[in-house]
Amino acid sequence: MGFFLETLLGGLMTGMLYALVALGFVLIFKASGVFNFAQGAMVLFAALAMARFAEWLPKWLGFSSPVLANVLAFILAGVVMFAVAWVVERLVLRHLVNQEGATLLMATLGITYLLDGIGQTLFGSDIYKIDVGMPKDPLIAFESTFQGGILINKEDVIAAGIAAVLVIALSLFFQKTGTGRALRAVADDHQAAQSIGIPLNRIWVIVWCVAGVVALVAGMIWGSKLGVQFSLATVALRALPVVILGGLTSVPGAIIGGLIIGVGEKLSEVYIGPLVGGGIEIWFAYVLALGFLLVRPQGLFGEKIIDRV
Amino acid sequence: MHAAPSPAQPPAGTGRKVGDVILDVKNISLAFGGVKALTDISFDVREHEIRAIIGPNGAGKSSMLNCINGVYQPQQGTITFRGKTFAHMKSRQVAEMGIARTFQNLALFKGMSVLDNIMTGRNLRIRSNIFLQALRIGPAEKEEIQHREYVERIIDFLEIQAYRKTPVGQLPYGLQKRVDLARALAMEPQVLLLDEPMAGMNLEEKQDMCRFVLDVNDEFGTTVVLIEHDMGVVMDISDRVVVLDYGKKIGDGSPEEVRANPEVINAYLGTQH
Amino acid sequence: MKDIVLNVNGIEVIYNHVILVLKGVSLQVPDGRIVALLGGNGAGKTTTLRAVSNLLKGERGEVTKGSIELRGERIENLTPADLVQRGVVQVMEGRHCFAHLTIEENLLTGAYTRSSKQEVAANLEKVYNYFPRLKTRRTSQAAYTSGGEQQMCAIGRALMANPNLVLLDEPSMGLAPQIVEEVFEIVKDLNQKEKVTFLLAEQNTNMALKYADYGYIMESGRIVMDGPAAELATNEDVKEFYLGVGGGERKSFRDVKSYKRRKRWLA
Amino acid sequence: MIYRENGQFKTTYRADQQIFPIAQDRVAIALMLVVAFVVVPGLASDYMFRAILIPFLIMSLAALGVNILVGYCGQISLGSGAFMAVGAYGAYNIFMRTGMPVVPSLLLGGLCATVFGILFGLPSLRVKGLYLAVATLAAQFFADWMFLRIKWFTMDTPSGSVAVSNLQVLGWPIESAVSKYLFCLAFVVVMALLAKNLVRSAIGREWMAIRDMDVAAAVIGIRPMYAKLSAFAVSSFIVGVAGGLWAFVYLGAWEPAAFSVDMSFRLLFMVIIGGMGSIMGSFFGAFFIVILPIFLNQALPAVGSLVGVTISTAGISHTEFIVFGALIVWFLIVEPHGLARLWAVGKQKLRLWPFPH
Amino acid sequence: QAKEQFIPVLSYRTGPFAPNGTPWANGYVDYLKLVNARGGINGVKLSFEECETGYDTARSVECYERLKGKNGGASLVQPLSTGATYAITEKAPGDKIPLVTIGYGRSEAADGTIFKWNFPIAGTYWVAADAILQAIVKKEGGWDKLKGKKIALVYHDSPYGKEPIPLLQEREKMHGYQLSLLPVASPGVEQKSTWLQIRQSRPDYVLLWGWGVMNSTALKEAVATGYPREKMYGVWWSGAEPDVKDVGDGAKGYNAVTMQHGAEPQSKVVKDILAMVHGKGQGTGPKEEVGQVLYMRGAMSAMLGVEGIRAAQERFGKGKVMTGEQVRWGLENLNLTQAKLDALGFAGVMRPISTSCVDHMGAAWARIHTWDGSKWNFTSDWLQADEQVIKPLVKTTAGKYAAEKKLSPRTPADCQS
Ligand SMILES: Nc1ncnc2c1ncn2[C@@H]1O[C@H](COP(=O)(O)OP(=O)(O)OP(=O)(O)O)[C@@H](O)[C@H]1O
Ligand SMILES: Nc1ncnc2c1ncn2[C@@H]1O[C@H](COP(=O)(O)OP(=O)(O)OP(=O)(O)O)[C@@H](O)[C@H]1O
Ligand SMILES: [Mg+2]
Ligand SMILES: [Mg+2]
Repeated sequence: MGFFLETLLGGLMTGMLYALVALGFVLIFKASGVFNFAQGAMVLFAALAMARFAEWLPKWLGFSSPVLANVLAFILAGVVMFAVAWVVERLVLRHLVNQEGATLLMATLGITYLLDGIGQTLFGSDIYKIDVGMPKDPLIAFESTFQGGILINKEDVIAAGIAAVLVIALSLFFQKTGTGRALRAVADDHQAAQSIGIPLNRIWVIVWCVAGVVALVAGMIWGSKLGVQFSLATVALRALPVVILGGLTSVPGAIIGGLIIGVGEKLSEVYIGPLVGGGIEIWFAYVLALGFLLVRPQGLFGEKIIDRV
Repeated sequence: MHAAPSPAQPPAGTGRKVGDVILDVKNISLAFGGVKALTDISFDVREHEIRAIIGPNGAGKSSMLNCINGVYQPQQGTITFRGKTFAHMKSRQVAEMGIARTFQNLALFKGMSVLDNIMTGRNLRIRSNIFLQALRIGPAEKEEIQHREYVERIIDFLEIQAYRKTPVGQLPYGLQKRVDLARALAMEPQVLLLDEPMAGMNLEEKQDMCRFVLDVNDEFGTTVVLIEHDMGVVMDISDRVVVLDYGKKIGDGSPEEVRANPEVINAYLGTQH
Repeated sequence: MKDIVLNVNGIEVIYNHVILVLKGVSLQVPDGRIVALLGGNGAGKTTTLRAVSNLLKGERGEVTKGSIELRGERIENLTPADLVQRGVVQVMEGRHCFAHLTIEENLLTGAYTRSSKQEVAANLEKVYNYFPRLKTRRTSQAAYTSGGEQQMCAIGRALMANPNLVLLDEPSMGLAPQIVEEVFEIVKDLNQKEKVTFLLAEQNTNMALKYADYGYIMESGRIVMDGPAAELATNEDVKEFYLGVGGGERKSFRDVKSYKRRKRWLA
Repeated sequence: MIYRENGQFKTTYRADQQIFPIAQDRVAIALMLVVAFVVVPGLASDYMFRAILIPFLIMSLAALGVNILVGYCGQISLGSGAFMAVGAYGAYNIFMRTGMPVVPSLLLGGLCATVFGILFGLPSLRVKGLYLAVATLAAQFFADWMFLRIKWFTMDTPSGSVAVSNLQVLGWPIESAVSKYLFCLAFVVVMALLAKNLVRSAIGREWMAIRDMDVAAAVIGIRPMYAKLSAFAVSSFIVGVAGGLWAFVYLGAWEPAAFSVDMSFRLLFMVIIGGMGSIMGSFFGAFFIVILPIFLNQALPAVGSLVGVTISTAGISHTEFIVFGALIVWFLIVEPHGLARLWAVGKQKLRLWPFPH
Repeated sequence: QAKEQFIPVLSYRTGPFAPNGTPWANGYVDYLKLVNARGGINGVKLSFEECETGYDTARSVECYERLKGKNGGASLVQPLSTGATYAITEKAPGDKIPLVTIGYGRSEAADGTIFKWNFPIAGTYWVAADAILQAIVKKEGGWDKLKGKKIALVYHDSPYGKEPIPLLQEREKMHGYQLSLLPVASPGVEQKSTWLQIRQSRPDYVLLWGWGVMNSTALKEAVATGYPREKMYGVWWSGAEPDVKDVGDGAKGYNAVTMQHGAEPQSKVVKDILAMVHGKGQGTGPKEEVGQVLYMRGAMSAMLGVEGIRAAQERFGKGKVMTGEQVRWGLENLNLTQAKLDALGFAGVMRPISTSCVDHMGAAWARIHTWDGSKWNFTSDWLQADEQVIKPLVKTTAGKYAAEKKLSPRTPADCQS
């Protein structure tokens, strides 16, 4: 029982971390109808920037406080992500107004290559460290109730908290503000949005900025967990079933999807895995998502797919 | 069709003689959540006639066609076609039985050329299997050519020869409507459902379109169900008219009767006509 | 003539780098007037409007020659959003409502450029007044409304921006006759009371000439005729080909036969 | 010769329905075939064959298969890697266990992929668009896992990596670079021809109709189930055969990672950048995604030394990434519908030449 | 022109495995430069060209094809990737290029009678696994103590990760421990469930068979679940600086088996490289990295290849450029005595090695080193993998490969050529 709870909890935490990455996908999709293949690359790029700035800034400016270094690095990395957003809009999106999803997806692939190339050139391709003072040691709770207690990963708890805050804030933003509504309009029909005066350029810069910041937060948390190196980008692939399960257009969906996928994959690996030789969690996550889709083809909270004649 | 030559020829022109009831819609109700699109609608369509459905926007005209087509499944009521009664229809079955339609908002296959779009209308009649098609030998090729000939006649008839190979997405709206009609005609339907075929056309083009509809009706005896907002057209070419309003039927009869019906005037026509 | 709001000067438009659609179109829209752009399918009306509102780019079209001026200012390089800021709004052909947004959200998005809350609320009320049907369907997603309802939504959405020049592309398409009349009444209303200028592409020549002050007739990418609406309405060709009243009586659609007619201006 | 079709009047529909109705096209294709079958084998180097042409041909074939599903039928698939894997391992098992000759082994391997494809295509009846991508990704990860974990498929090799050798067709060994090239080329040409026939036949129109507007397609009597599953079947067959070729002819020995999700993504990208719904586009796409990076990798140092800088190996790779990414974006901006469309527009311009419009 | 011996360098300095691939490549290239600085092999200078593979098999094959014929033909190739090794194994015999895989690749390739062109010199994964078990046995105090013990293998879910399994299972049968297998999907960024399982079953030892990010993630998860690092043993691809660097103190006590060498900042060869290569401003990577574990692996790999060429020259003519076939002979008749090693600067770094036609591995020695929070220290004596166990395993597996490919083992006569 204790172990079950532990697995469950572990799954929930992992799920929240996935949700953080999933959020980036949802944001951009919801606001421009673009499936942003570059999300993983953005996470990596942001994390690289932050890790390296935290390393370089004390040297450049001659101070030694790690807190200050981290804060400054975060801000600077944020600025870098803003710059990325601006450049992406200027050089790519602006020229692809009103194009189909596949074309835009492809464009984000181009962006992925650019970010990978530029990121590694600027920041190096070694393994780097983000140390924002996340606690690494485990917390054993309920030792009296269960034998061996329940292990809780403090780092994960904090990360999950941050993810939850972000998600709530962004959901409110989308549902309650005029800009949120405009973003949804853009996703539906670029041209009509333009025709009523929604400045696509500005909107896109905003969204990519927000997505950049989300990527930065995700990069910071995942980076402090895993170390900052190229494979960080692959967490995007783990977050994909989350996005889909929650619904491509739903911010809260990212969280719920994350929790379901997180729990599902951990439980399956721990309880079914040993029977079949293990290593099933990835495909299990996808199959789980697929199972939900068969019931609700637009994901749990996604907007209904409209086809009318 | 101006004396089109023979093989794979549609049933010979029978002239216009309104026959028995071919399509009978009984007590259809359809709701989407709270919205009642159709409430207890009944009407019938006779063979070879031109039957118009009119009514204000959102009255449920398109929804009615969608029910007949199997796109929507009415909660209540039955549809009888050629003596067979259905609670709801399946799209494929409907097509096989010979009901074709055009769409209000254009539902052409945007990525395909005009010719290919119309050719899809012939797909029901393709007999050769996937392997023959891959090899394109013998029967498959012959079949393809036969259907092509048929389609070409429709193209001639609707006067869209010049656009044969153009992707439909690039055509102006009015021509797209024509292609939509062509695709439906390619199915050699017995009943043709037309959803606002003349929207977005100027007078001349409307006249052309009317001529097409009348010719189809005359020469092949195709039964036509027509939704249209242009009262001139409706009054001139239809035999009988159903009037819907807010999902309810408020009138049914000859154009003259309907035009005189005060409820219809009030709900739809306004004072102008 | 009064001040010219919009001056289109000999523009050429090419789609996809190869398809030449407009072959030198010039037209003027005077302030506070209603100008109608008439012509058959594929004449290039929509393209002209797109060129003005700068929506060509998304269709991979571009203006290759000529100039477009709004109150004397060249606007070829402005974004559509800039134009809305300057009060120019286009109602696109074929509705283009935001499918996933409700009718009311659609309308509110139309007021994106308006910041005053009261103004937006008043505008919303105004649109609901013009189109009561929209009010009853306000909470339904636009994709699930009927064709006509979507058309009203699109027009209403444009009005939410408080425009001073509206480019209307086939407003009457798919609307019931009663509503068509209402729409034109609204146009007249706005024009007279709020001094909104209209450039209107229409197939319904009858209506258009009845309400417009001036008309242009397009055929395959060129303006072939223009003049005050009243004059056009009495022109024999226009009467025959666009109004269907050539030779006195209105012809029945049943009787029109398929002889090939030839328009005199094409000669 | 100038590219014009003036004076070429079609008097029969048969003539108008040829694969290449324009005479110049026919000549060009015939020339290309001659070049591919006769000239290239005489000219190209071993490296050209083994590292460029063979992978290019095989990936073109795979991209063509994916194009049928994604480009023609509109079903987004990220499981192509899995279909390739099933084709490869299927062919491997048949080849090793039954001792069947190579060609039927590969075709049967393709058939295995067909079955697998249909199975994972079933969700497409309900799930659409990007959401469908997840179903196909499930296939991808499941196949990865299956070939790692189920020993039977790998004939109990301890590491799970397998190899084939002694390939021959009717006694001719497929060992030399040229023979491997011709072997692949034959497959590609035949399959491309069959695929082209399919897409311009009734079934192809059904796929496109489903892609463009499935409700309308249903109304004119197209069965979505048949259309979608047949697209999955045909596509995964071709992709499976390509997988077999990739494993047998190009790699020789392989592990499941050879058909990882990366491969799926790359194939999808080939289709999009090449041109969705275009057979020719598949070749362009494969060229772009397979060959361009290799070319950049070799050209950049040369360019660097021209301007007098030597770039480190890592630097070259990074630059390769940047240039490649920039090229993708640039091509999309020039022509969002892919290289095939760019090609078509180019041809159209040529047709009008010397007039601009 | 023809006086240069060409060595292609397949490396990866970008992508997910760059942190591990880069130091290896730097060591490899630096050593080749050192050989040239020392005057080449009996006067024959080495030339080399790098090709980036990104650790991708298809790209590796392309690099192989691109470089194999350049500059008079490749002498030998070392791809540093198990996937590429498998693919090139099928091509090398045809191209007559020896495939040298120092510490990776297929374990059964040690059998030179069947794998004529493969050279897993100085140790295969079976050696590594056996050495780890021996280290554990030393700690426990005898093989019999293993009975009933639980050993978990956390491995990269790929042929590479699966390589040690046959040996571990063989030993399991012999000694009665319980082996549990825990695969981690590539690249290994998410291992929570693996470590939850470890926390539940509390194995006595955890063997780690990872590469790249998987290693550091495993260590971090071990920290997070409180599994003692002292009880973790990594393969030699899981025991270098990049694997522990960002775990820092958390990795203290973690052990890994070494390919003989560890981090060797004090060795002569490192000093030579610093003086003769870096000192001349021709160093490939940063100075600090010279002498680190993966750097040394690269240097040692290069050295073994170069010595193969040297051995070939001794038979086929000193001062001449060797063909691939000749190099193959050299690699097969390598006899690195202590004296030779000392002269090369590898004193203390490794033990003598001698290969033969039958035995392409030449040595089965290893040591354990342990991370102390800032550097790797040797914590065991030399361990030798048990021939009795490995030999039969090699024989049967290689035999099976031969049967599948319809190869007949080389005859003694063939061995002479
Ligand atoms: N995106 C496009 N790409 C290529 N050609 C186009 C495109 N849009 C329009 N065209 C072509 O431009 C010409 C003019 O089209 P336009 O839509 O402007 O006509 P219109 O007068 O508005 O017609 P309608 O009354 O049918 O709406 C047509 O021949 C059409 O085929
Ligand atoms: N799929 C659906 N979901 C929800 N409501 C729907 C759906 N389809 C139609 N409706 C509603 O049903 C009503 C009738 O719609 P319908 O399209 O049949 O009208 P119509 O008579 O064709 O109008 P128009 O002349 O404007 O085309 C409308 O109010 C519409 O909003
Ligand atoms: Mg309707
Ligand atoms: Mg138009």
